[in-house]
Formats: sequence, C-alpha cells, structure tokens
Amino acid sequence: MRVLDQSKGRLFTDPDPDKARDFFRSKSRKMESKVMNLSDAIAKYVHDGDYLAVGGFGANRTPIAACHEIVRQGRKGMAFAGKTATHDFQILAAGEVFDRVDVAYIVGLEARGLSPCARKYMESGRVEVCEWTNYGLAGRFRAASMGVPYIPARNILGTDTFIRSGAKIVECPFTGKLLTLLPALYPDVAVIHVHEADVYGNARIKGIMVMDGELSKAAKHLILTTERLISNDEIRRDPTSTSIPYYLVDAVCEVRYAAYPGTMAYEYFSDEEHLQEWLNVQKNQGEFREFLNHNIYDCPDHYEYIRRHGGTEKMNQLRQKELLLHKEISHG
Amino acid sequence: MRVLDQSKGRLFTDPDPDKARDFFRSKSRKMESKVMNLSDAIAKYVHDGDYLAVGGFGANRTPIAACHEIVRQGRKGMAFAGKTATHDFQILAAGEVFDRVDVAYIVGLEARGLSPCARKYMESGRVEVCEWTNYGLAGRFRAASMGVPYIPARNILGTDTFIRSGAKIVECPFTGKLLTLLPALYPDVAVIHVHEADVYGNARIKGIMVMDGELSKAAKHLILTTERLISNDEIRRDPTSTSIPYYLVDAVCEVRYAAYPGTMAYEYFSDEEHLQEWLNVQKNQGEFREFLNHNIYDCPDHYEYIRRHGGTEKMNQLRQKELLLHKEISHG
Amino acid sequence: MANYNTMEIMICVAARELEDGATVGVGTGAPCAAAMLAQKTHSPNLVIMFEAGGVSPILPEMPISVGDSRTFYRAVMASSMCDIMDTCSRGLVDYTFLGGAQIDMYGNLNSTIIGEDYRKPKVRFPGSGGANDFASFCWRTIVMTLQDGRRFVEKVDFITTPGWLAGGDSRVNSGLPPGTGPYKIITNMGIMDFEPRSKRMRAVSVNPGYSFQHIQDNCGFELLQAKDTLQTEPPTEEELRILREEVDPYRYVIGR
Amino acid sequence: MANYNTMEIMICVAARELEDGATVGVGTGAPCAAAMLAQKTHSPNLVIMFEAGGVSPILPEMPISVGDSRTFYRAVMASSMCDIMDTCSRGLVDYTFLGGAQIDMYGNLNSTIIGEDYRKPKVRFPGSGGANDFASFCWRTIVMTLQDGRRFVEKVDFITTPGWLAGGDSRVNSGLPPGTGPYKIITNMGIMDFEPRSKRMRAVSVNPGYSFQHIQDNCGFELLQAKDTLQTEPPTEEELRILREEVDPYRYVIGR
Repeated sequence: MRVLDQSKGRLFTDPDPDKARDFFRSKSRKMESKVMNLSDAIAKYVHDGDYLAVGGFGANRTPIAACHEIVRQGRKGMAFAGKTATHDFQILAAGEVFDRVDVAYIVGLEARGLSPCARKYMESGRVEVCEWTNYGLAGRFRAASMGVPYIPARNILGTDTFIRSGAKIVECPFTGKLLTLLPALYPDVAVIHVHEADVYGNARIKGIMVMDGELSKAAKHLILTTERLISNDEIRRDPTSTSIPYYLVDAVCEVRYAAYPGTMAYEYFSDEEHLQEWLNVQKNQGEFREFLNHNIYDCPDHYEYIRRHGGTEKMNQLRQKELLLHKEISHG
Repeated sequence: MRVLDQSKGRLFTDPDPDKARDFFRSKSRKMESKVMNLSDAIAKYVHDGDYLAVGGFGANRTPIAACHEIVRQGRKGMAFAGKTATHDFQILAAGEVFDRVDVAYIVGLEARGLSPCARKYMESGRVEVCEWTNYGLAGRFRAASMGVPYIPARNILGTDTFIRSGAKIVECPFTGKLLTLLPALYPDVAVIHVHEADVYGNARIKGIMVMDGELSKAAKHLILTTERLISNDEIRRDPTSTSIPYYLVDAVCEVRYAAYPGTMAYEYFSDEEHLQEWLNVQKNQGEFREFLNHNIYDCPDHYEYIRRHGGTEKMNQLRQKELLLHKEISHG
Repeated sequence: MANYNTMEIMICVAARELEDGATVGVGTGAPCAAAMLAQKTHSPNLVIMFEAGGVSPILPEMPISVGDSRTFYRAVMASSMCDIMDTCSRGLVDYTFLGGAQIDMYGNLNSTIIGEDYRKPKVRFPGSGGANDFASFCWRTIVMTLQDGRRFVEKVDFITTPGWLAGGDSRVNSGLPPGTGPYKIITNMGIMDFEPRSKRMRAVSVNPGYSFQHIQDNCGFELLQAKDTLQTEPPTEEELRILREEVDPYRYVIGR
Repeated sequence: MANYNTMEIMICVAARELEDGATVGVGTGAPCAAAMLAQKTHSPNLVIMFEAGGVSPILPEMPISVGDSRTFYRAVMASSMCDIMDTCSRGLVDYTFLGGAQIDMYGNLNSTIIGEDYRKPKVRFPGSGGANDFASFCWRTIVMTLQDGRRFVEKVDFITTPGWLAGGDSRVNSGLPPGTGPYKIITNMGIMDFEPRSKRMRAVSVNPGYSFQHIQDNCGFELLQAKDTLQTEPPTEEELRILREEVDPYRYVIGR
C-alpha cells in the first residue's frame, strides 16, 4: 500500500486521533446545564486562531446569529471549513475573521449569485486555501468522528482539486485500486443551529442533517443555538429523535430565528430580499461599511437584528412562506 | 503505507466496490409496490450458498419469522454474519443453514446462556469461521455502504481475533500509526425487521438502529419484514423519521410479531419462558427434533407459530411487559 | 414551431435524457428544472436526490438552494450529505447534471479559479461543492452550459471536476470508478457526446437555427463531428407548457 | 458485618470504581448492576452507554440483553452501534466492564475457543462481541470474574480481547491507543491491578475472609503482590439494600 500521489495543500489541523483522544478524555461528560447567552458562548469557546466550522448548508439552518457575533467580537486569524458556505461565508469574510480556508464551496450564494466582498477577500492573496469537495469535507469530519486519522474515498482522483488538497492517493491492499485518503478534521469549535435542545445539549434537528452528525462529533467544542429550549423530559420521551447527544455540547444558546435571513425548515423561509440587499450593497464600499455597522457592529444582538428587519410580523410572513401557507392564502 | 501484518482468515465475500457498483447499477430504483408474502420473498431472494445477514441485535428486533422460513425452506451452504447473533443463530444452526460464519458473537443468548445445538454445530469442524468483533462487522458494513473497499479502525490490534480475521494492519501515511483495515462486506441478502414500512419499502425503525443503517446499504438484496404497513402519505408527512429508503429494498412483508419470541421495542417484550424452552429442549436430540417440527418445519407460517404460543392474548401480555404496564397493573 | 428561449431548449433537451426509473443527483436551477420536467412528462418515477440530504421530494416549487426545505418537502427521506454521496459512491445514482466556468475537450470542468497564480487568483469561483463528488461517482455526467468560446477552452485553468481527464483510458487509470464519466454536453446550440476511444468531445446533434459551424465557432478547441449529426427536436408545445406553468411558473430559471 | 454473597461483593466493589460524571460502556448482568448501583450511591451523573445504541437510559429494571428496550428506556438518545463505538474510539468513554472464560497475567481475555485446533475447537464460546472494541478504545478496562485457577491461566488459548498483550510496552506498540488498558480485576477474593512497568497482574486488595495466598492458590500464574496490600471494605448495609431492593429486586444477577 504505497503512497502514489501527494497533494500540495497544507492541513490546517492535526489528523492525529490520539491528540484528539487526549482532548476528549478531559472533556466533561456531566449532564449539567450549559445554557448561556450567545455572546458569552462565543467569547468562551471561539478564539483568535481557532479552526471554526458551522452547521447547515448554504443559507439553510446555518447559525447566522453566531456568525454575526463572531464578527462583532472581532475574531481574527481563524481557519474556516468552507463546506457549502454561502451567507455565513460572506459574513465572516466581511469581518475578515479567517485567513485559512478549507474549501468545498465558498464565495457564492448558490442561485443568488456571487458575493463581491468574499471574492475580493479570497482574491487578495491574504487567505491560504486548501481545496476539497463537499463529500471530501464531510469525509474528513467522518474520519474524526470515528477516531481514525483518515477514511478512504474515490473522489477528487485525477483532478487539480486533489493536487491543491491535503489528501493522499494510495493503492488499496485488498483490491489494488487507487484510493483517496481524506485526513481527519477536528475543528477547535463548531456552531450548529438546531430546532430543539434541552439545557444539557441533547438536541433535535428536523429534516436533513447535511453533515452535522459528523461535525458535531468531530468538533472539540460545540456551541448549539436552538430555536427553542425543551425539557429533558421531552427529550427522554422520544430518544429516537435525538440528533446530537449532550456530551458533545459545551454551550446551549436559545436564539429564536438564529438562521435568519436563511431558511429554518418547518420554521421560516429565507428572506430573499434581505439576502439580495446583502449582495447589492457590497458594490459600494462605503455603503457596505454602513450596512455592516447597522446589521452587525452596532446591533447588540440577534433580537435587535430581527427587530430591524421586520420583527415578529416579518417572521410570521416567512413562516407562512416556509409552510407554503402563502399559496393557500393567495388562493383562498 | 506498508502492510505490516496479514491475517489468516478467509473473506467470504469480495470487497471490490466496482463489482458491487455493477450490481447496484442494475438494481431497480422504481418506486413500485414490493409487497409479497414472506415465504415468496425468501424463495426469491435467499439462495443456497448466499451470504446472509439479519438485522437487530441479540433477540431484539431480529427477523425471527424470516429465520424460521429460511430453515423451513431448507437453505444450505450459506455464509452468515454472526453479529451478536443469538436466537437467530441457534435457529439457523438448528437448520444447518450455513457453513461459513463471520463471527462477532455467536452460540450464546447473552445472559440467558449458551445454545447447545449451536455450540455442537460450531465444534463439529463443519463450519468455516472468520473472527471479527461487533464494531468490526459494523465497520465492514459501513465500508460497503460507503462504496470503498475498506475502512480503517483501531480495534483487534495485537490479538488472535486479528490473526483469525480477514483484516490487514498498515501504517497510516498521515501519522505513522498502526491501523486495522476492515474490508467491505456486501451481503448477498439481508433481512431487517422494522416497525413501519410503506409498500415501496420506505421504513421506520424506532429506538436503536444497531448496525441496520449500514447493513441496509451494504446488502445487495434487502427483505423487510414490518410490524405494519403504513401509507406512503404517512412516510412523506415526516421524512425525518425514515430510517431506510425504498430504493434499498427488494421485498416488503407485513409480518406482525415477526421478532417474537424476541423483543420489539415499543411493541412487545421477549417471551423469556419460550426462549428458555428453546435452550432446555436442546439437551435431548429427539425432543429437539420434535420441537423443531412443531415450531418450524410443520408450522406453516409465523401466524400459526404465534397461535401455538398463546396468540393474541399472549402478545397482549408481552405488550404490557414491554410498556411496563405489568408493574402498574400489579401495583394498581 | 413554438417560440422558446435558450434556457428553455436546454432544459427540454436535458429532460429527455432522463429515462423513467432512473436516479439523478441535481443542483438547483436548470438541472432541477430538467429533472422536474422529466418527471412531469415521460419519467414519473424519476428519483431526484439532493446532495444535502433530500430524497425524492414532491417539489412544490423550484428550490433556491440545494439544501432548502423544498428539497425535502414531502420527501421519502430527509437524510444527510454522507448518505446521499455514499449512495452515489455505491453506484446507485445514474445521472448528475453539472455546470462550470470552463470546460475542455475531455469534459473536465473548472469552477475554482481563473488565473495562473493559484495563491492569488484573478477570479475566485466557488470551487467544487459536490460537483467533483457527483462526477466521480454517478454513472453519467451531463453538463448544461452556454456555447461560448470563453467557456469551451483548450485547457481549463484548474480541473475542479473530472471529465475524461487527458482522454483515452486516463480517467479509469486515475482510479475513478470504471463506467463513469461525462455523457452529454447540452448547450443552446447543440448536443455533444464523447468519441468512445479518444474521449474527445463530439457534436452529435445541432439545435434548430444553428449549424455545426456555429458550434465550432463558439468553441475554443477543435470539435469532432459525429458521422450522422442529428437535428435536435425543438421543445414541443406540451414540454413548454409544463415547463412554464408547472415547473417554473415564477420563471426563476427560464427567465422573464 | 452484613451478609453478602460472591456476586454482591464483586458488584459493590466494582461500583466504587466509577466516579461521578464518568462514562461507562457496559454489558448486561454484573457490569450493568455495578453501574446502576454507582448511579444510586455516589455517582448520580454516571453516563451508561450500551454498545447497541442506548445512551444514558433511566433503567426501569435490569436489561436482559445489551440491546433490549430497557437499554434505551427514557434514554437521552437511541443511537447505533457505530455511534457508540465511534464515541469510544474518539476517547470519550472512560470505563468498560468485561468478563471472559480465561484471563492471563497481562489481563488478556479469551472468550472465543478452548482447544488447540482453531478449526475444530474443544469448546466454542461466543467470541468478542463488543469486548475487543471496548477494551481497545475505552480508557480503563475493569474485569469482573470469579477467582478460579481454570480462569486465571498462564496462557489463554486465544486472545480475544487485548489486555497488556505481552506486557511492558507491547500494547502500545501494537498500535492500540496509548493510555488505554486493563485497570482493575475484581474477583470474589480480591482486587488486582497491573504493575506499571511489567504490566503483570498484582494483588492490591484482599476481600474479607480471604488472604493473598487464597488468591494465589486460585490463580494459574504467579501473582505479584502490592507492597501495602489493602483489606477490601465489605459491602455496606446501604449498598446491599440499594443493590437488592432497587438495582436487582428480581435477583437476576445477584442470585436467589
């Protein structure tokens, strides 16, 4: 099983499972309340230079409130997992929070277009990049979640994506086939937004998990934001529905609408107008600075951000849209 | 990444993902009714010589009805995944259905004791064995489910379990650590018992999944037995609760109490008296033959087996026990 | 003959490639519209999978994101990225639809950077997303893109997503699963496939109003031409009606 | 002094090893009883994990199987074997309790076969189950077994589950995660640990009514003896009351 090809990208984290084991050995397993406010959680668990990953996909179930708070607190020099990072990416890029990125998908907002500020930052030469794919990053989290230094896969073979990754290509000792080895990625800290959590961090996600199952296990520290706190009794009533167990979790922050202006399945649909405003305002540097002040730097918290964008009334409209009630209403 | 140690066990299946891909390429993805009776499903998808795996763990959510039917139809020369195989194992051993076994846990019924007939068969020299562990077999299914020829792990190192397995030990090219490589296991056919399924095979399991998520994806053919059929509309009402998607499934058989005399979580508890009867009767060869005739060979189907063991009244008692109602009743 | 625009013909032509009972991994936009159109015309049993986890939803409208809640609306399963991509890796997914900023004669796609200095690119694009994964695992990759000499280039600046790599047997020799690879390229001017031995791009069908020369003039490398180049059937009235009224009534994809 | 039987003292002694807030992977029977007893005495926050997927249930009674519905009754999560064992592999699980048909001076366990011909064993036992996995991954392995010269053997017929292998550094050199290994052996006669350098089994505490010599007489290899061998505290009235009334009222494990 020879190493046949070596990539040129740099690993921003150590894939050594024994170093991770030493960390996890000392992590508390006590079932005690971890409820705190978001700004305290970010202050406590997100540090300059840390490797950060956030949950969700695109602007869906993405912890936007946490991204704002990280920018507001002025974190710098972080590494970031660009795993279909869209609106989260442009927020963090606007704050120049990171200078190293593992890329699967960045700078774009899917069908909505590309983010000028994110592109400019990525084209500045100030950000070190290592290239992966969505499944590649998911695989790296999965390797970490399994406590092994890598898992094999059959993607990125033959491409420049491989050359600019930190993967290796080897020959399979069972079959002789060429395999990509995806090294484990243990983020220092991850933030995942969930539908429901108890005070200990037992949490439920409804709908697609994306790669948050793997991420929640790979991360050394894990902050949950939750649409609502629920009782431990309710968690225990239906253990099949638990998506994330409490012992992975360091902080539980109840932040309603924390994925706004993105979508939270079954709760609220994305605010497409505000997302377009985000993209449009970036064309003018001064306006963008003012926009960031208004929405992030001078905005004390997510409640105020929601208030500035229509508050409960707007959230109700987005809920109607999410539940497709707007169609029934317009037809009714 | 050299191969440092080579085990002596034989792989009963080919870990080549491309051969599996060729099979899966031709497997139908049409969403059409797959409802059939269990004996037809076993006749159609379980063949002499095939590699068989069954779902559940111990005598919990194990497809006992299918095991009876396989013995009743006289399958021979099969290979079997002995993944905490307990009552299922002694049934299949009584029928001498298999002659090759991947072992994690066999011949025992956990706290209930060891099965004389299963031990005798395993000590006869007529069964070829390859040694693994529970996580080892789960890892082999996981590798298959990922479409890769192996996954790395850190178990079975240093032991005779490794020597008698079909694993390899290599040096990790990222960390220099020694790793076990667990080769992919694609069973020819698997049977999994579920709580609810629609006619297409979209299925829900309540409570622990054990390794049935991985197994359902690894198996080339998959037979579901289900406590009850539900509508596709109900499946689509709550896609978060789907455990197995229809495109993995070849046959859907509604068989109420199909895990009896084992436990089906939230439905019925195990019939410990009948399981003890199973163990006790094996001490006498003639009595055991008669017992097998009564319970399997001369028993047309699982409905009759249930009828011979107390029918609906007994099932109600086991339901009360499962839901701990017997405690409330005795205290009431 | 019906009136239609560039996007409409591409979507209609792409939809025809998807036979009933097939599985397809799609992104949002044109690929999703093509899959929806196929479902509503000749392939009611087409199984649509989204990389973020949605399996076989009953799409109430065009999703905006590959992971938005529409992608698992009344789905048979709301799963995960690993589950979907594992399913592709196991060989259960027949088709995928991709695009890219650049494509070369072997169907290799670039969606990463333009420029020569990787560390300081002239233009930074999003990167692979799930494209490299889908193209590595799914049996047949279909590319939908506009016919344009700046897109169809001699050499892509960066191979984000594998096509036939350097042609011939190079793709299978790289370790990518045998039997996979680019299948068709669908543009506003025509349909290309790949010559079986060399794996070079080859025009096989020309859209109404265009000739092979039009396609070649809007292609930055020498195109092969199939012996019997076909005329692409234009979108039917029925295809257009379903596309406009049922698939994309708000004209997110087909434009206004 | 309270009356107690062999099983009761082993369970009480084992329970004391589990500090509050620790995680423990347990099987049914005595290990589960010990964990439940610890929860109900000094370790209310002890987290019990079952290999089939149950996490931190509120056990209404002794489970019969590691996978029966009691193991996830009012649990915080009903998970899977891969999830539980991955969690062990990541280093999040502190303790595991194991048994076996044979154990040697390095704490290696045999639960596979007795006999010299592997292909036709004299006795076939169940095999590893999850024991090898737990012992490979969890930080501290505790073995509960009866003190018996046929169990404590010079050389086990088959190393199913790793102890310190050949002693010294051989365990870590085999690639097993550093910092893991057998921690204590709890028998009806006493408690053993392992001498830190040689990794040979060493008596550290003698149960009431027994001496070191009793233990050595019921051990098929030479035992080391700790400098200050302790007297094991017998089960307290309170421990026995909780064990008999709350943990195992039907006396499944502690016997009648």
